[in-house]
Amino acid sequence: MEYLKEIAWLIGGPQGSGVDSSASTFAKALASGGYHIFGGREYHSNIKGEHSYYQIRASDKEVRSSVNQVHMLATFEEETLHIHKGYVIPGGAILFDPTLVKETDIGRKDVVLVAVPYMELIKQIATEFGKEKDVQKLAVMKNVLSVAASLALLEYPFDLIAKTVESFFKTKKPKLVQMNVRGAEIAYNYVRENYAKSPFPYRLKPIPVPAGEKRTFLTGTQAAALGKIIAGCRFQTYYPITPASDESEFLESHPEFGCVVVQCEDEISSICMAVGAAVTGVRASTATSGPGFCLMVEGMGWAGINEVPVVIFDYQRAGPSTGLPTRFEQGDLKFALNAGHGDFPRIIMAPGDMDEYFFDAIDAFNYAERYQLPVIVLNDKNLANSTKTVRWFDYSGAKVDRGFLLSDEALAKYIKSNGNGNGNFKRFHFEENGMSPRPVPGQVGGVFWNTGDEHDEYGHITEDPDLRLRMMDKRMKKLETASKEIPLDKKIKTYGPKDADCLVVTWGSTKGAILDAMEDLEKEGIKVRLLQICLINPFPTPEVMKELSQAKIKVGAEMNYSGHLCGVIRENTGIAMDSMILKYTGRPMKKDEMVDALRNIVKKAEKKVVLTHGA
Amino acid sequence: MEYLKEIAWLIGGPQGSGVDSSASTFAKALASGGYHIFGGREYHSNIKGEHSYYQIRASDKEVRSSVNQVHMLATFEEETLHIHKGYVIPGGAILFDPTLVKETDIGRKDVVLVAVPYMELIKQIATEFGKEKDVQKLAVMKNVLSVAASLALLEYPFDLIAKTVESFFKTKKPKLVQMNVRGAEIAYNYVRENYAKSPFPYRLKPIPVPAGEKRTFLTGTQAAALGKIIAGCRFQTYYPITPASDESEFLESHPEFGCVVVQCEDEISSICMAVGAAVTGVRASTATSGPGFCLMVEGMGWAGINEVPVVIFDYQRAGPSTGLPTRFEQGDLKFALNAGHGDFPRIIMAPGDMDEYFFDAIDAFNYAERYQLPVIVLNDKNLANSTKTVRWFDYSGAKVDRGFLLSDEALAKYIKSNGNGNGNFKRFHFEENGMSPRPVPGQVGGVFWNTGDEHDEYGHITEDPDLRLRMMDKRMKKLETASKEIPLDKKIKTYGPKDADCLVVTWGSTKGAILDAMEDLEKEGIKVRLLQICLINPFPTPEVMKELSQAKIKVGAEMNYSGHLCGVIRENTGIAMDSMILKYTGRPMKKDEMVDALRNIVKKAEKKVVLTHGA
Amino acid sequence: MALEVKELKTDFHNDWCVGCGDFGILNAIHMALAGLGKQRHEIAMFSGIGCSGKTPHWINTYGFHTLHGRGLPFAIGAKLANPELTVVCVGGDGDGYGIGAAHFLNSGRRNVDITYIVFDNGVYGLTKGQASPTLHRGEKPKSLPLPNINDNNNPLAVALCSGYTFIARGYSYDVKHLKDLILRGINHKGFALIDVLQPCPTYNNLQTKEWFEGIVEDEETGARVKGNPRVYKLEESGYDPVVKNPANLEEVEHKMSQAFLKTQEWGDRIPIGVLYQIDQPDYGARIAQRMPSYAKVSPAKMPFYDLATGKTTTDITPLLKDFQVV
Amino acid sequence: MALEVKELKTDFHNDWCVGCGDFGILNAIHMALAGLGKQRHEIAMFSGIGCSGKTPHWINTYGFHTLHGRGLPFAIGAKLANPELTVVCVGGDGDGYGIGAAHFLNSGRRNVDITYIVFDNGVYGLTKGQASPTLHRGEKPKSLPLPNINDNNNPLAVALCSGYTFIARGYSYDVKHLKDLILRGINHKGFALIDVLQPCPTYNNLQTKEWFEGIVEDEETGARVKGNPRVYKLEESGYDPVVKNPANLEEVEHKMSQAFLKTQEWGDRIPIGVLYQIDQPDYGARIAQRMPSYAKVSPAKMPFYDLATGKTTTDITPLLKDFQVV
Ligand SMILES: Cc1ncc(C[n+]2csc(CCOP(=O)(O)OP(=O)(O)O)c2C)c(N)n1
Ligand SMILES: Cc1ncc(C[n+]2csc(CCOP(=O)(O)OP(=O)(O)O)c2C)c(N)n1
Ligand code: SF4
Ligand code: SF4
Ligand SMILES: [Mg+2]
Ligand SMILES: [Mg+2]
Repeated sequence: MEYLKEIAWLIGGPQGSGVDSSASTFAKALASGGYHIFGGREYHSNIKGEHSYYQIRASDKEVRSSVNQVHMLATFEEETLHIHKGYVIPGGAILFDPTLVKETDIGRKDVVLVAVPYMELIKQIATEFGKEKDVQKLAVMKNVLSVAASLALLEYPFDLIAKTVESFFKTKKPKLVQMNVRGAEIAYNYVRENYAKSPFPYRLKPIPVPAGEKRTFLTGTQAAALGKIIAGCRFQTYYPITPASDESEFLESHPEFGCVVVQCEDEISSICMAVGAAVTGVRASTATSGPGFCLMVEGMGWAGINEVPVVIFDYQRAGPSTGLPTRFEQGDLKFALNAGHGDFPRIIMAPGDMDEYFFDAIDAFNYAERYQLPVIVLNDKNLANSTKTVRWFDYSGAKVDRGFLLSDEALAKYIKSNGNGNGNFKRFHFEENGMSPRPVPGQVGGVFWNTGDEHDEYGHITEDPDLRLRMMDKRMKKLETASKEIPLDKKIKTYGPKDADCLVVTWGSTKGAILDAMEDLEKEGIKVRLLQICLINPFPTPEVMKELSQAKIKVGAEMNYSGHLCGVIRENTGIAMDSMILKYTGRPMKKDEMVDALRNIVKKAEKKVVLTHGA
Repeated sequence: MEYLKEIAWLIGGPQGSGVDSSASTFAKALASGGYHIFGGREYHSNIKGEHSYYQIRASDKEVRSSVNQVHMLATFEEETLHIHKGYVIPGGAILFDPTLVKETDIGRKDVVLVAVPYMELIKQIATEFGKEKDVQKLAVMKNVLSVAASLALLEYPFDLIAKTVESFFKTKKPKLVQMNVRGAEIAYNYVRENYAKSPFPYRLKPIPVPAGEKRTFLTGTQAAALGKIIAGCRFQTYYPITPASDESEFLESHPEFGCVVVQCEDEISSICMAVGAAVTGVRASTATSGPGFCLMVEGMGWAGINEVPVVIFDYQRAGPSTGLPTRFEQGDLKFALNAGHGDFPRIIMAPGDMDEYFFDAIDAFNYAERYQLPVIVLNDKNLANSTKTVRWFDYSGAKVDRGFLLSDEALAKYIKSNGNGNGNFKRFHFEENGMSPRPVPGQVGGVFWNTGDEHDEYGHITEDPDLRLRMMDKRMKKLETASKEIPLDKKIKTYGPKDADCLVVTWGSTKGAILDAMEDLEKEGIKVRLLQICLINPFPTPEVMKELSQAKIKVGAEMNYSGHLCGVIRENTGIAMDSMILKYTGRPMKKDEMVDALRNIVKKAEKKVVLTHGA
Repeated sequence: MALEVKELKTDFHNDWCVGCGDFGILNAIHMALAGLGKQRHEIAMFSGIGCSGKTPHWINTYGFHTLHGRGLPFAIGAKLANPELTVVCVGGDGDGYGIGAAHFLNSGRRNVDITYIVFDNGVYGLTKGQASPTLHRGEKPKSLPLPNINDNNNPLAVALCSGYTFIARGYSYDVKHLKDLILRGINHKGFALIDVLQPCPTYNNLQTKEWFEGIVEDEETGARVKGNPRVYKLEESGYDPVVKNPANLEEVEHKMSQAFLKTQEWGDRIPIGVLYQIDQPDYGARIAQRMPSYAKVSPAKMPFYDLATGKTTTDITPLLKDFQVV
Repeated sequence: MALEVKELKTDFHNDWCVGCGDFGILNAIHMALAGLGKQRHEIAMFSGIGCSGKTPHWINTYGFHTLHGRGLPFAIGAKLANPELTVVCVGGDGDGYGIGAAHFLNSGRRNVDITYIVFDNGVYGLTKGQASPTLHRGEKPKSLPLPNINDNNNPLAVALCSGYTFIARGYSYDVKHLKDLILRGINHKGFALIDVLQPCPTYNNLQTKEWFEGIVEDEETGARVKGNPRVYKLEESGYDPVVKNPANLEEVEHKMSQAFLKTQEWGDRIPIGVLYQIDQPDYGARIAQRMPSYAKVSPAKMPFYDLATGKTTTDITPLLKDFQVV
C-alpha cells in the first residue's frame, strides 16, 4: 500500500453522457483535499454519442499536462474500455461494468479489474428513493458512481466526495442533491466492501495546503474572461466557434460587469464591430478560432492603419480548414504574424498557462491602447478546455495603461497649447515614438477622420508619396517603442538551470508538458532549460539570441507540422534549432512522451521527434 | 542635334481626360518605328479629375522601368506642369499651353519651352471640319495634339504618327479618324514651323527591327489573361477591384475562348466558386488584390486540405488596408505564404516581367493540377497597368500537365486494377509523392467526398490521430515533390556576371528597374548580379544558398517596408542580407534611383536605402 | 435503371443526436434522389458546416462538405462548370441565413439551376445551441441562458424579394411530402430554395415535433394528445403558387403578393409546400447567350490541349494581332 | 445652438465627377445634420468603400471611412459602445447590398438606432462601372461591354422582410425631400434605411437624372422637354407608412403588405418617401433589459480603474469564490 503524491485518472464515455461533470467532480474532490489538478479534455466535433474522455492528474506539486499512462481508468461502456485499457500502468485499476464485459475479455491481467454493477447499484438507490419506475432515467448516475467507486479504491475520505457532489448538484439540480450523495455513498461502500483486499496498491489522502494559499479551479476560457473583466473590456463581439465561444458566453452570463456581448452574424462583423466600438474609447475585443480569424484579416488591417486598439483572442485549434475542430494545434502563429496585405504593426502574445491567460488579457488591452494597434493573443484549445487548480489571481498589482487616450480635460488643454486652426484634430500627429494623442467621438474639439486609405495627420485620404512614407514609418515605429518599453519578463521566460544539457524553446501551452517533463528528467540527471517566448511580435531578438547562444543543444518544441516558432526565430536571429519536437495529431503533448523525446535528443542527438501519444 | 537611342517622355493631366490614350498613341508611334517601349502609369483612386500621368520610355534596347528625369514633358493644364516641371533634364523640353501659363512663370530656363496654343489649333481644325460650334467638345483633341507636337520636336516621321492615330480611332471612334489625323498634322506642322530652330538637341527616327521579330504592346493584365487562355483556364471568378479586374474583364470580353467569367458578390464567393468549379475538372481561377485576398483565406485553406487545384492571381497594390489602391507595393508576400490557420501546401510564384506574366500563368495551372493544391501568383499593380513592347509570345513549346487527373478510361482501368469494394473512390489514397489519382464528379466509379475536416482516404471526416498524421504528411509531401520536379530556371533566374561587385536579390516586377540599372552601372564599371526568386514556395533553399554564398555583397531589393523576401530568405537559409533597398511610397522603383542606391551600397557600404522617387 | 434508396446510403457512421429532425431530411433526400432516375456519379451534394453540414457524408454521391456559410458559392461553381451534374446544396439556418446571407441574397440574382435545402432548427446546433437567425426575439430555448435578443429574419420572404424562382417550405417529419418538394425543386429549372422546419431536440425545446404537430401532454394523464397541428399543407388549402405566364406582370405581382402573405404566417398556422414558382431563364441559359459554346460543351469538359502531346490547341493569334506593333 | 450647413463642410478636396448625384446626397446630409440641433462632436459618420464611401471626409464630424461592405458593423459597434452618439452610415449599393449583404440582412434583426443611407446608382462606381446588385438584368449601361446577366435585388423589399423598422427611398436631386427623410430617419428610434436613387452620369447612362425626372430630348429641336417624371412622392399620394399600434398584428400586416406592393413599383412609377415605419424596442433597450447599467452609462464611458493610481476598480472576488476549491 502506497500513498501517492501524484495520480492520473481517466474517465471516458459518449459525448453528452456526463463525462465532463464526472471528471470535474473527481478533480474537485481531490482539489478540496489539497491536491493540485490538471484536467485534460478530449472530445469529437459532435453533440452526442461520440467517444470523449477526460484525464485528471492530481499531485502535491503543480501539474500542467496529461500523461500517456494512467493509474486508473473509469468506464461504464465498452468503447472507452476498448480504447483506453492499454494505457493503464501495470498494477493500476480499471473500473468496468460487468454486465457489459466479461473480466476475462478485458485482457489485462496486470491490473486490478473493478467490476461496478452500475445498474444494480442504481436500482438500489431508486428503490431507496421510491423511484423504481425511473431507473432508466437515473442511468446518468453512473457518472457519480464511477467517481465514488474510483475514490473508494483509493480510500479517499468519503466526506470530501460528498461535499463535492453536493455542491455540484446544489447549483445545477438542487432536487437531486440527496439522491446523488447517497448514490456516491452506495458505490463507495460497494467498492470498499468488495475490493478492500484487492492488490491495488495506491491510496490517496488529503494533504495540507500552505497557510493562506487559496486556489480556484478553472478552465482557460474562464481565466481569460476573468482577465478581460479586470482589464476593463466592456465590449466583446463573437460568432460561435469551438473552442472560443465559451469565453464570450461566460462574459455574457455576467452582465453585472457591464460588458456588452454581441453575437454577430459572422466573424467579419465581429472584428468590424469590435473596431467600431474601440474607436469610441471602450476597451473592445473579440474571440475566435482559426476559421473565424481567417475572416478577420481585412478588419484587423483597417485597425492597423487607423491605429485602433483592438484585442483579438485566437483560440487555436487543429487546422487547416475545419480540420479537427475540437482538437489542439499551435498552427496559427505565422498566420497571425503575417495576416493582412501590406505591413502594419501588431502585437502578438502567447500565454502558456492559466495565470498568463488571466494576466496577459490585462496586458493585451494595455498594449493595444498604449501602442494603438491590434493585439492578437494566441490562446489554444488545450488550455481553453483544460481545467486546472490555480493560485487565487492577485490582480491588485495590475495597472491600467490607456496610453495617449485623452480625457476631456487633457484634450482641451492639448488643443489650447497646440492651437486649433480649423477645429479639427490631428489624430495622426507625427510623434517620435509613433503614438499620437487620441480623442474619441463625443469629445469637443477632437473631430478627426479614419480611413482604410493612407491618410494625412487629420485622417483624410492622401496619395502623397512623402506623407505616405512618413505615416508608414510612424506606424511601424510603434513596434520599436514597444520593444523598448515592454519588460523582459513579458517577452520571454526561462525555467531551469543555465548550464542545462539542452535548451527547449517553446510558446503557448506546450510549456506545460515541458515543465512537467523537466522535473522527471532532472531526476534522471538530465538538465533542461526552457525558454518560453511570450511576446511573439515585436520579436525579442536580442533576448532570444542571448539565450540561444548559451545553449548546448537548441530544441524547438511546438504543436504544429512545420515548426512555426523555429522559423520565426531563424528569420529574426539567423539561428536554426538543432532539434525539433513536433506534434500534429491534434492531441496535446504529454509529459511522458516529452520526457522520452528530450532524453533521445540529449542522449542520441535526434534531429526531429514527431510525437503521437493520445487517443 | 543628336539622334537618341533612348528617350523618356511624360504626359499628365486630370484623370479621365485622355492621358492614357495619348501615352499609348505616343508609345505605339515609336513602337511601330522599331523602338522598345516601357510605359508606366500613375493615377489616383478617383474616377475623374485627379492628377494622373504616364511616362513612356523608348529605346533601341529593351526597357523595363521608368526613370526620374525625362527628356520631354507634355502638358495641357497647370497642375501637371507644376508637379513635373522639375523632372525634365536640362536641355529637355516642356510643352505647355501659353493661354494658361506664361513662359516666364515656368521657371525653367534650362529647357526648351514649347508653347502649344491648343485651343487655337483646335479652332482651326474645327473650322476645317465645319464644327465651329463644337469647339468645346473638341477640347479632348489636346491629347492628340500634344503627342503630335512632341514627336514633331523630335522630327519623328509624321506618317508613323498618322498611322497610329488612325488605327486608334478606327476601332474606338471611326467617325473621328480623319479629324484627329488632321489635328495631329496641324500640331505637328505648327511645332515644326515654330520650333525648327529651337536649341532642343534631340531627334528620334525609326530604327530597324531584327528580321522576323514580331512585337506586341501589352499591359500586364493582358499578358496574364492571355496566359490563362492558353493554360486552358475556362472558369474565372472575380469581384471588381483595382488593379485586378482588368484581367477578368479582358477574359469576359473574349467569350470565343469559352471561359466562363462570373462576377461574384464578394471575394469569399469568388474563391469558393472557383474551388467549386475546380473540383469538376475545369481549370479554374480567380484574380484579386490585397483586400480581396484577405477574404479568400478560408476558402483557400479548404482547397488546401481537399487538394483542389485552384489558381489565385493576387495583383498586389499598396496596403495596408485600402492603402493606396491604385499604387504599387510588393507587400503581400508573407501574407500569401502564411495565409490560413494550420499548415497546408501551396505554391507561390512571382513573375517579374510580361513574358513571365504570360508563361507563369500556364505553369500555375500545371502546378495546381499536378500537385493538387492552390497556386498563388503574385502579380502587381506596377506591371498590371504598365505597357510594354514584348516579343510575340511563342507558346508552341508550352505543355499542359494535368497531373493525376483521371480520364474516364484511366479511371475505369484504375478501379479494375485496384478493386473497388464499395463502389467509392479513395480520392486521398496515400501515395509516396503525396499526389493521389483524381476523378471528378460525373465520372462513373469515382464517387468521393471532400470536407474541410480532416479526412480518411475516401474523404470522410476522421478524428483518428494516426490517419491525421499521415494525411498531414501526405499533403505536405507534395511540396517536397514539387521542389524536386520543378526545374531550376522556374525557381530562380540570374542575370549579370558571377564575379559581380554585389548580388541583388529580388522578386516580381522590381526586377525591371534592377536590370535597367545594371546596364548603366556596367558602364560605370560596377558589376551587379541579379538573383530573381521566381518560386517563392516551396522555397528553393539550396539554389539560393549557392548564389548567396558566392556573393560579395548581398543586397535585398523590394517594394515594401519590412523586406518580406529578405525575411523569407533568412528563415530558410539563415543568411541575412548585407544591405536592403526598399521603397514604400507606392511608386515603383525607377532606374536612376536604383543606380544611385546600388552605387552607394557598393562604394559606401550603405546598409539600407529607402527610395522615394516619383510624384 | 433508377437507384434504390439503399444504394444512396453510405456506411459512414452517423453521429446526429437520437431524435434529431435531420434524419427525416436525410431520408427525404435519399428518396428524392432515388426518384430522380439518375446515377450516383451524376449527382453532387454540397453543404456548409453544422450538424446539417455533415449530410453529404451519408449520401452516396459525390459529396462536398465545404465551409460555414459557403455551400452556395461552391455548389454554384460546380454547377456552372459542369451543368450536366445534378447539384443539391444543404446547410443550416445559421450557415445559410446568417454568415452566408450575402450568398443567399445574391444567389437570387443568378437563378443557377441548383436546389438548396436549409435545415431550419432555430439554433446553431453544432456549436451548442446559440440563437440562429430564425429564432424569434424573446424566445429562450433550453440552450440559451437568457432570452434571444435578436429578431428573426424571414428567409422565405427574403427569397421572394431576391429573385428566387422556386420557394418552398418542408417539415422534416413529413418525409414523403418533403421528398416530393425536393424532387420538384430539383426538377425546377432554376434556383430552388426549400427551407425545412427541423426540430433539434437537444437544444431547441420550443420548436419541437410536438409543437409543430400540436401534440400536447394531457395535464391529468400525462398522455400525448393530438391538438391542432400548426403545420399545414398549402396544396391542401387550394393554394396555387405557380406563375403560369411569367410575362404577365400582373399575374407575377399577384402570385408574389399571395406568397408574401404566406411567408408572414407563423405561430398557430405554418404553411408548408411550394409558396412560389416561376419560370425564368437560368444562369446557364444566360451564359449561353453570351457564349454559344457553353450550350454545347461544359467548361469542365472543354478540350484545350492535345492529349497525346500535351500541347495547347487554343489559338490566340488573332488576339495577339490586335496587340501587334511591329 | 444649431450648426450651420457651412460648419459641416470640410475643406478636404472633393473628387467626385462633375454632375454626380452624390453631391445632392451630401448636401442633404449636411442640411439634415444642421437641422438636428447637435454639435459636430456628437455625430459620427461611417461609410464603406466606393465613390459613396468617401462622403465622411466632406462632413465635419467624426468620420470613419471603413471597408468595402462593412460600414454597418463598424457603425453598429460605435453606436452600441456609445449610444449618446448620433451615428449615420453611408455606402454604395454594391457595398451594402452586394458584399455587405450579410450585414444588411442581419442588421434588421437588431434594430440598432442608426441611420443607413445607401447611394444607389446601379453600378460599382469607383471600380469603373460594373453592374451593382440593383442593376436590372438585360440592361447595358455604357460601362458594360455586354448586357447585365444578373437580376437585380430589391433592397427595400428585403429590408421589409428582415425586420427593418424604418424604410425609405430618396432621390438625390430632390435635396430638400431627401433632407427631410434623413432627419426623420435619424429621429426614428431604431434602424432607418434610406435608399437613395443616385444618378452616376459617368457610368450609368440609363438611370439618369433625365430618366428619373422624365426629361426627354425633343427629337426635332434637341431641346430638353419635361415628360412624365418617374419619381413620385408617396406622401403626396396619400400613402401612410406608419404603423400606429405595433401590437396590432393586423395593422402591421396591412402596412407591410402595402409597403411590399410599393417596393415592387419600378419603371414608369418610382415611389420616394417613407415606405414603412414601426416602433420597436431598439437594440440598446434590449441590452439594457439584460444589463441595467447599460441604460445609465455607456460602455465607452464606464469607469473601470482609478485614474490616479491606474488600479482596477472592478472586483471579481464573488466570481473567484464560485471557482474556489481551497
Ligand atoms: C467561419 C466559421 N465560423 C464559425 C464556425 C463554427 N461553427 C460550426 S457549425 C456552426 C453553426 C451551425 O449552425 P447551423 O448553421 O444552424 O447548423 P446546424 O448545426 O444547426 O445544423 C458554427 C458557427 C465555423 N465552422 N466557421
Ligand atoms: C474587399 C474589397 N473588394 C473590392 C474592393 C474594390 N472596390 C472599391 S469600391 C468598389 C465598388 C463600389 O461600388 P458601390 O459600392 O456601388 O459604390 P459607388 O462607388 O457606386 O458609390 C469595389 C468593388 C474593395 N475595396 N474591397
Ligand atoms: S444538436 Fe440538434 S441539430 Fe444537431 S444533431 Fe443534435 S438534435 Fe440534431
Ligand atoms: S463614377 Fe459615378 S458615382 Fe462615382 S463620382 Fe463619378 S458620377 Fe459619381
Ligand atoms: Mg441550425
Ligand atoms: Mg454604386
